[in-house]
Amino acid sequence: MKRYSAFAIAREAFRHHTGWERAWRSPQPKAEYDVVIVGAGGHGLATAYYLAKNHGITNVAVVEKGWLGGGNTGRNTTIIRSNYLQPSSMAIFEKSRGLYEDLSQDLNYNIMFSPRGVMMLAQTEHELRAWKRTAHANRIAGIESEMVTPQQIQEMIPIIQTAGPRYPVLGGLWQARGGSARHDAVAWGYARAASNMGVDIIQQCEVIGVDRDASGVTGIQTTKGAIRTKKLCIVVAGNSGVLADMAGFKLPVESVALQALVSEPIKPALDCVVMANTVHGYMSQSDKGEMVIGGGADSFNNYTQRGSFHHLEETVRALIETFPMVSRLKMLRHWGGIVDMTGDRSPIIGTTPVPGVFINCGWGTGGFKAIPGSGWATAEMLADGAPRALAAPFALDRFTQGRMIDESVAAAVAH
Amino acid sequence: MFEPRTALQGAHFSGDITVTDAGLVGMIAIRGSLTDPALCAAVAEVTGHPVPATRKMSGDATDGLAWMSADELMLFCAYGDAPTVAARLVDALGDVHSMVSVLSDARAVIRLHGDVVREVLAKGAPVDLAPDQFAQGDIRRSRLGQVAVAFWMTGADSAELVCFRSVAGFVFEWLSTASQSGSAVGYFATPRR
Amino acid sequence: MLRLTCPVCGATGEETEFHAGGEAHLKRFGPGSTDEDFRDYLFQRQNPRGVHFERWRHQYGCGKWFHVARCTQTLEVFGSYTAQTSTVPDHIQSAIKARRPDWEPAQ
Amino acid sequence: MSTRIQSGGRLIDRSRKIGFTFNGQRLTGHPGDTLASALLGSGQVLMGRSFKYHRPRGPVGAGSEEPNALMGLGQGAHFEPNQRATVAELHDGLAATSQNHWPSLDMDVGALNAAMSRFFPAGFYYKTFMAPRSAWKHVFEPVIRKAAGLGKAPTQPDADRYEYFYAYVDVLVVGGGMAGLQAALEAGRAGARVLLLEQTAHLGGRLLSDEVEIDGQPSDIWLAAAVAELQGMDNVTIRTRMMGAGVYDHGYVTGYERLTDHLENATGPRHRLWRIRTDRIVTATGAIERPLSFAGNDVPGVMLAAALRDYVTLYGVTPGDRTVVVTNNDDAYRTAIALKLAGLEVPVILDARDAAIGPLPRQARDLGIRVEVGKGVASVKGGKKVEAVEICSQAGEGTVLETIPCDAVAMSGGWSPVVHLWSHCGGKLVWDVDQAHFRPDASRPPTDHNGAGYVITAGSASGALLSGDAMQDAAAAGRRAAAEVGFIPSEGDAPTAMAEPEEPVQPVWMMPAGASYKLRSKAFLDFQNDVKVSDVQLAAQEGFESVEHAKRYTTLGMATDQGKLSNINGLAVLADSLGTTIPQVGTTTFRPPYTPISMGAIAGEARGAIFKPTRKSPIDGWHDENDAVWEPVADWRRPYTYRRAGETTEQAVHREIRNTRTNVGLLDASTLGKILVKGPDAAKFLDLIYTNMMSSLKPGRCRYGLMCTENGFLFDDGVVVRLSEDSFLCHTTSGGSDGVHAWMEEWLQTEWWDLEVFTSNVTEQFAQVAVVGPKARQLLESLGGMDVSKEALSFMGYAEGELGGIPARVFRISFSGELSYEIGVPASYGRAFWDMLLEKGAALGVMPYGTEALHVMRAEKGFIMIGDETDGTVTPHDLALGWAVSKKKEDFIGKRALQRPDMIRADRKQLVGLATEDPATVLPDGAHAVAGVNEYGDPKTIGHVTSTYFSPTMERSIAMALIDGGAGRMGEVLEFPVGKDSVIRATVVDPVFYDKAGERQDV
Ligand SMILES: Cc1cc2nc3c(=O)[nH]c(=O)nc-3n(C[C@H](O)[C@H](O)[C@H](O)COP(=O)(O)OP(=O)(O)OC[C@H]3O[C@@H](n4cnc5c(N)ncnc54)[C@H](O)[C@@H]3O)c2cc1C
Ligand SMILES: NC(=O)c1ccc[n+]([C@@H]2O[C@H](COP(=O)([O-])OP(=O)(O)OC[C@H]3O[C@@H](n4cnc5c(N)ncnc54)[C@H](O)[C@@H]3O)[C@@H](O)[C@H]2O)c1
Ligand SMILES: Cc1cc2nc3c(=O)[nH]c(=O)nc-3n(C[C@H](O)[C@H](O)[C@H](O)COP(=O)(O)O)c2cc1C
Ligand SMILES: [Zn+2]
Repeated sequence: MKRYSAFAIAREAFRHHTGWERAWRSPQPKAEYDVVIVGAGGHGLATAYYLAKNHGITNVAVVEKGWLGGGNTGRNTTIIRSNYLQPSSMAIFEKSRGLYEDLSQDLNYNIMFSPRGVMMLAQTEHELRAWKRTAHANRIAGIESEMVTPQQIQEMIPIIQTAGPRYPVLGGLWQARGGSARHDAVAWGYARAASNMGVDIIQQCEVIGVDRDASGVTGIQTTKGAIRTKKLCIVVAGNSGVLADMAGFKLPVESVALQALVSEPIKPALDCVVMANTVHGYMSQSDKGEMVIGGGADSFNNYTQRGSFHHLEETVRALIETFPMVSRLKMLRHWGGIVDMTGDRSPIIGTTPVPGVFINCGWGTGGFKAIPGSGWATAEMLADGAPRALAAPFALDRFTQGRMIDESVAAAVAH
Repeated sequence: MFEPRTALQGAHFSGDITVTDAGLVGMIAIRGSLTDPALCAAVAEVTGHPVPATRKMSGDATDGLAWMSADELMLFCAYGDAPTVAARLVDALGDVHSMVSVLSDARAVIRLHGDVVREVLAKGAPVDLAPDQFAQGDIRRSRLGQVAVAFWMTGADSAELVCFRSVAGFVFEWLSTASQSGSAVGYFATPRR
Repeated sequence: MLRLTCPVCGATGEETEFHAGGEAHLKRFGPGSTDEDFRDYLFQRQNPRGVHFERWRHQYGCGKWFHVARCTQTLEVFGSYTAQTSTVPDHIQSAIKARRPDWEPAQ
Repeated sequence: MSTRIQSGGRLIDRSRKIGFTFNGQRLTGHPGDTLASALLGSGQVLMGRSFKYHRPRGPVGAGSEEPNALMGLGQGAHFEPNQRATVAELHDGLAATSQNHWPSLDMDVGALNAAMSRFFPAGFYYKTFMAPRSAWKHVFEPVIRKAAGLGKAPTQPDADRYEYFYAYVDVLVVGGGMAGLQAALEAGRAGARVLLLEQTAHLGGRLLSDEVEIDGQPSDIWLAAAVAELQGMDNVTIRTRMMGAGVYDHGYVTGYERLTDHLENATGPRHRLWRIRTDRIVTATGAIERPLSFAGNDVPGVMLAAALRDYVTLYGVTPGDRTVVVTNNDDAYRTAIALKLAGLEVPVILDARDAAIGPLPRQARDLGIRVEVGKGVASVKGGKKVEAVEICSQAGEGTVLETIPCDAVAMSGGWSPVVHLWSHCGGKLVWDVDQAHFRPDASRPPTDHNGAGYVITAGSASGALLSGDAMQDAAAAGRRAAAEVGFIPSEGDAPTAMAEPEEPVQPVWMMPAGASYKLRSKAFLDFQNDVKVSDVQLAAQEGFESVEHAKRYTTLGMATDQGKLSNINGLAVLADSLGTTIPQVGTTTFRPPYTPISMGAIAGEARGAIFKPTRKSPIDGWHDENDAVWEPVADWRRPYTYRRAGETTEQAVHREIRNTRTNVGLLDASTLGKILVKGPDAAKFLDLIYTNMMSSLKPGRCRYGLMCTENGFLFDDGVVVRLSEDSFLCHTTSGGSDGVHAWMEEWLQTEWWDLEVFTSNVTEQFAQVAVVGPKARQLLESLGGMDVSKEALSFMGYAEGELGGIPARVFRISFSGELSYEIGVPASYGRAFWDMLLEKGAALGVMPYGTEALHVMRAEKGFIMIGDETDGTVTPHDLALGWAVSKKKEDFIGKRALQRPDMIRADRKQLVGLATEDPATVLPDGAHAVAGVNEYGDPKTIGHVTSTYFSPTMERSIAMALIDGGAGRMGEVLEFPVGKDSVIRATVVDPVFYDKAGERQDV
């Protein structure tokens, strides 16, 4: 694989860019792999990458029904932060955020990780106390995050209205090294690097059945034929329930549509990510200039990648209340993704009732930020056959034991 | 000096339509099986209104009986009469499994008047308000903007609306905004008087 | 933006008048049940891509809960019926069969 | 030169002039002009700069598909960026500014990007700017951000108002061209309720520019009659300036109505967002002309052929005097003919096809226009405006055969039906080989709640491009829609429409076919985002084979026009690069809105005072008049404290507490939830709802109760009063009342429907006042009325009667540890009762207190607060409330959950009190205790502070915390690191700090 660099661009510029290679190979599936990963979203691709890089396991296929990165990884609002509350969440999200810091260099692909800071507004006394609690937990876990005053917020974010009549801003939890990254580039960067190390990424190949015998999984059926494997990892976000059904077990997961929208692009006006949980408004400005806005989730099961319009109304109202200038922007496009919500709104990484089948799902509305960390932890699990410290708390059995990892304690949502 | 007050304290707005606090209104929620003849008889006897059919209403907020749900009615009467009427209902219902609660103070009633009454409601309620779809005698429980309301037509160009007391101010403000002069939609044919 | 018909008051209204309540016909497991049965009752959902039986409440209307058979893939509604039923009524099953001949009720 | 011509201009009123400004310069136009036509009429073709390369651009279209002519309109609180000059209607005083340039439109430093464009191919940024790591954030990204972004951000809050409107119809027709009008006529005549939307100010669509013959007469006559007939039907409504913005599931459509944008001084809402529910939608949205991909196709003065014709016909303006027409179809000849008839020069028509033999080419030739077949444009010369066109053979590689000086180019690459609304909700497309476009596949429509197709296309939106076909198709669509919603449509003949027959289009995706890299890298597909043919080819070369990958890699179709002009051309290039077919490649996903709509309209009326409902207690007015510091509690607003002049908030709270503990305090507790539960099974039901036993409660008595979720976690609490054998009043938290009521109804309706129980949420029926403090009884007695003595009304007792002439329900319960009465009176008497208490209590030192004093006082007593001590993961046992969890009951909600392994762990977090070593030090909210190291190598947290205050009563800090195995740690000293190198040490103590024996409340 030829390295990307400014020099390479200059060289290519003089030969009409004819020398650029394919970013990833498009192989036909082999008959058998050591590991098959279903789902070429961020989590599946990162898992493949770290399997190859950290564990030397390269006889790996990532099987994708559509185009790689076309699931939630390609349709999310790209908020990256690690200031969670529960120790197990802090551990995996901070691991992930740390990996994001160097990911462009690691992958030799500019994923545009931009630590422009994430501001989580507190607009009720209750929320203020919750953020303070989180800030303490973060500091102890070595995560840089701090409480800031309304005055500081107003200075950092000139377009914000901190003294709104209904929900004045009482403070904020600020994670300076949170931010965003280019969503597509994360998928593409991992795909390119994994492909380069020998991982087969097989697109337009839908898994339609899971083969098993008494000892466990033996392979999968796909629209491109059967593939044998003894280790199958399901990483399909909103479709987890469907795949689990094929494999013969159930998950504590429901699939619902979560929406997002973008405004038309404007010159820079917002320099960080702002989350206003009380009113449900999430906004950042991309490098292209559009305001990237996270909307609400439907409360009914839905596989359509469309959501109900009223969630957008609620979101936009909240944003206008928080940033009055938004009223005179225009909505360019809105869309939905199918997110997998678990019983405690925390993810699942672990073994399943079917030997050889592993699961990584339940990232719901907040798993983009977790892609590197989750890939790292899932690769460990696949290599060892059992989860290590990062993944262990997220095992499936917590739902039987009542060991909830409930982040909604601190925030209504987990973008 | 210590007089009862409505939430809106007589507020009035005049724009494309008029929006007016209806003042103190007696309201009694009656819960029970509406298919139970004993209940129907007792209610009819005490209130003077037959039990209305699904999503129908007899009378209006001065004296009326409205269908609220499969097992719930709302009786409108004079504010001062509510406690005694409720007591009479309890008596008349006797052993019938039912519940009578006075809610006169828990709700606010607002009167709307003007050519574009239907349009003003249609700015906030996801309901087909065309005259042939929603006529006098119909009642609809729905939402107006972000809050729960029930409303009914009292004439070609007038309606009444009931909402929770705590949001009466919000609803009033909402209705006044929606009927600011110059915001008529011109969608429903002007009612003939 | 769904439109649903409440079988209790007969009103057809838009989604915002209603409140979604998840999978219908769950069998409640209480004291004395196994940890697994209890987990299934509390968390494990059918979550099918296809015909789904679910609970809704006519929140802004008559206030009543009811059940809906709906396809999660096309959002098509096969019918609504009262909440006081523990199994899918026959007429709903046939309505589904009429439009989805391959459909079989879950075990 | 671009100018106003003498003839034409059916939409403008030449008798009047109106003034407007462009970049501060005063210009004039006519009523009826768009901003774009007025600018063209004023000699201004250059209207903006492109996104990436900052290339100079003029309008390429005349309608909503426009990618180039974007402007900031209005000023101050009325300013809005990125508006299309081609649809902005001119009004007196309109202020327009062009965008994305510095220092000026003519002189833009950013245009350097264009010169460097060879270094900025598609996706270049993914390949560079990686070293050093910090340079991205601090150097490269800021530069990129500044260069991107198009228009300026508005700086002021919006001065306008917006609203919604709900409409219900049988048939919605989108588009007011010939097809839409005919479809509406058919559905309307059949009796259906019809609503027709037209995004522009005028009905007629392309008929306005291209008159055809309908039933043997000029189409204007038909148009006037059709409109008149529709307007005469009671069941039909026509709205202009209203766009069908999005089609959603189950027949839901958003309509975007612009009410005042075209007016100088307007009152009323600016935009109205219609939410239309319909059974059938007829999309008669027309077709959009495609550009041709040749080098320099973006130079100002190059336009779509039909757009150029529109400017001449509708507005009497032209971008130039000498226009070269380049086409692959017959329709563009109409432009040449129109120009010629208007007295303008058309030096040549370049027709890429092998022959041009239809009546339109013949007419053009007859007018003396030179027609060159098999020819195309090699390159357009010029920078800020067209100077010449280099002609080449279409089949070749671009060898220049001739250079023709000109100042405008009209291009046509064929027409694509507007399929957006059809596709929003899943309607599928087929590739029409003959017409070289995607059109709706009528056999695969989007389906509604009944599983039936609910969108029907009409006219050119169906792909019926010729007038005759379009009319037939539209009539059929209108009839089908009417029939499908239950009306009987007419069966008679539809009108016949006739225009000149046209020879088939011949697809041309690259001009010339064998264009060199140099030409391909100057042939623009997506004008706004500067995506060129070479970019799409590069994407394919690099493996971005899926059309969705190619889109995202190149940004093709992602600009504010969403690829209305570029998508099909881009697909064709991609297909060609991949050696496959266009239908194989397929389209990207069509998403609403059709064109961008204002955020203001999406938010509707909900702003300012009516942004969200604020629930107000019946006593709210008094609080407001008496300096309440407000706190939002769920949707309520409650006084946090009443701050007097010169006081800090904390001083106010402490004053309120001290007064309550020594004299008497008043709390407006009206917001507390109150739910009546009545029926023969009421007690049985409450035994299931609460963790405690409620059936054993005696009438007239009160009991504190807890509610768990089925998952075993505490979610609400409150005092339950047994009013009579079969009726109970359940108090809930302020935020919980609606939820708890819904919760009860849910269980009653969906699980235990055999129980005979009714519930009623009577929260708002009562104003509730807590009269608290040693002098509480004295105060109540001074009102006169019912007996509130210890004997008549003992602690945890309940009685009904009258106080001061007002009917009252009195509960002797205490959340502060003091002698306390909670009194409910009908809400309408709430303010009167409060005023009475203040008046009579003045001598006793009565003083209202707010929620914060309430919180501190309950913490002094070790009472938990839902939301502070609970967070959705806490069980009653964790809070040492096991006494309130019945062991006798067979079942209650949450009982089974509490038996799971994790719930009975001995080292769960448990509630304790904390006494800091230094009594003046108050632990910060949410501080964590640490001990040892956890599995990740970080300090192990063993719990956190849930409530923490300085207690004015105890004159020291107090706190409660949830600590791992806390119950077993009494007396232990815990460490709370609260900042860098700063640790607070606190001893684990009993959480009840004040009056442990409970003597003060039971007097
Ligand atoms: C609107 C929206 C906003 C969001 N905002 C944020 C945010 O701001 N921050 C954040 O951290 N997270 C956010 N998220 C969540 C985040 O996007 C997801 O958690 C994350 O992308 C999940 O990645 P994934 O790789 O698990 O799943 P996906 O990216 O969805 O990948 C799963 C893949 O599996 C494939 N697949 C499914 N079924 C099959 C099959 N049978 N055979 C083969 N392949 C199959 C799919 O096609 C898909 O490509 C948001 C999500 C949405 C929808
Ligand atoms: N010869 C050709 O190549 C060619 C191509 C296209 C059209 N035509 C001619 O045009 C006429 C077709 O009539 P038609 O009615 O199908 O198309 P039309 O273009 O005349 O009318 C479509 C109308 O729909 C409106 N519209 C589009 N999208 C909308 C939306 N989202 N919301 C609201 N309004 C919207 C447009 O503003 C326009 O007025 C015929 O005369 C036909 O011959 C010819
Ligand atoms: C962070 C982010 C920014 C986006 N910016 C744009 C944009 O500028 N223009 C655009 O057309 N779409 C934009 N999109 C939306 C995509 O075009 C697309 O709608 C989304 O990825 C979902 O895919 P789908 O619509 O093809 O289903 C953006 C999406 C994301 C996640
Ligand atoms: Zn109903």
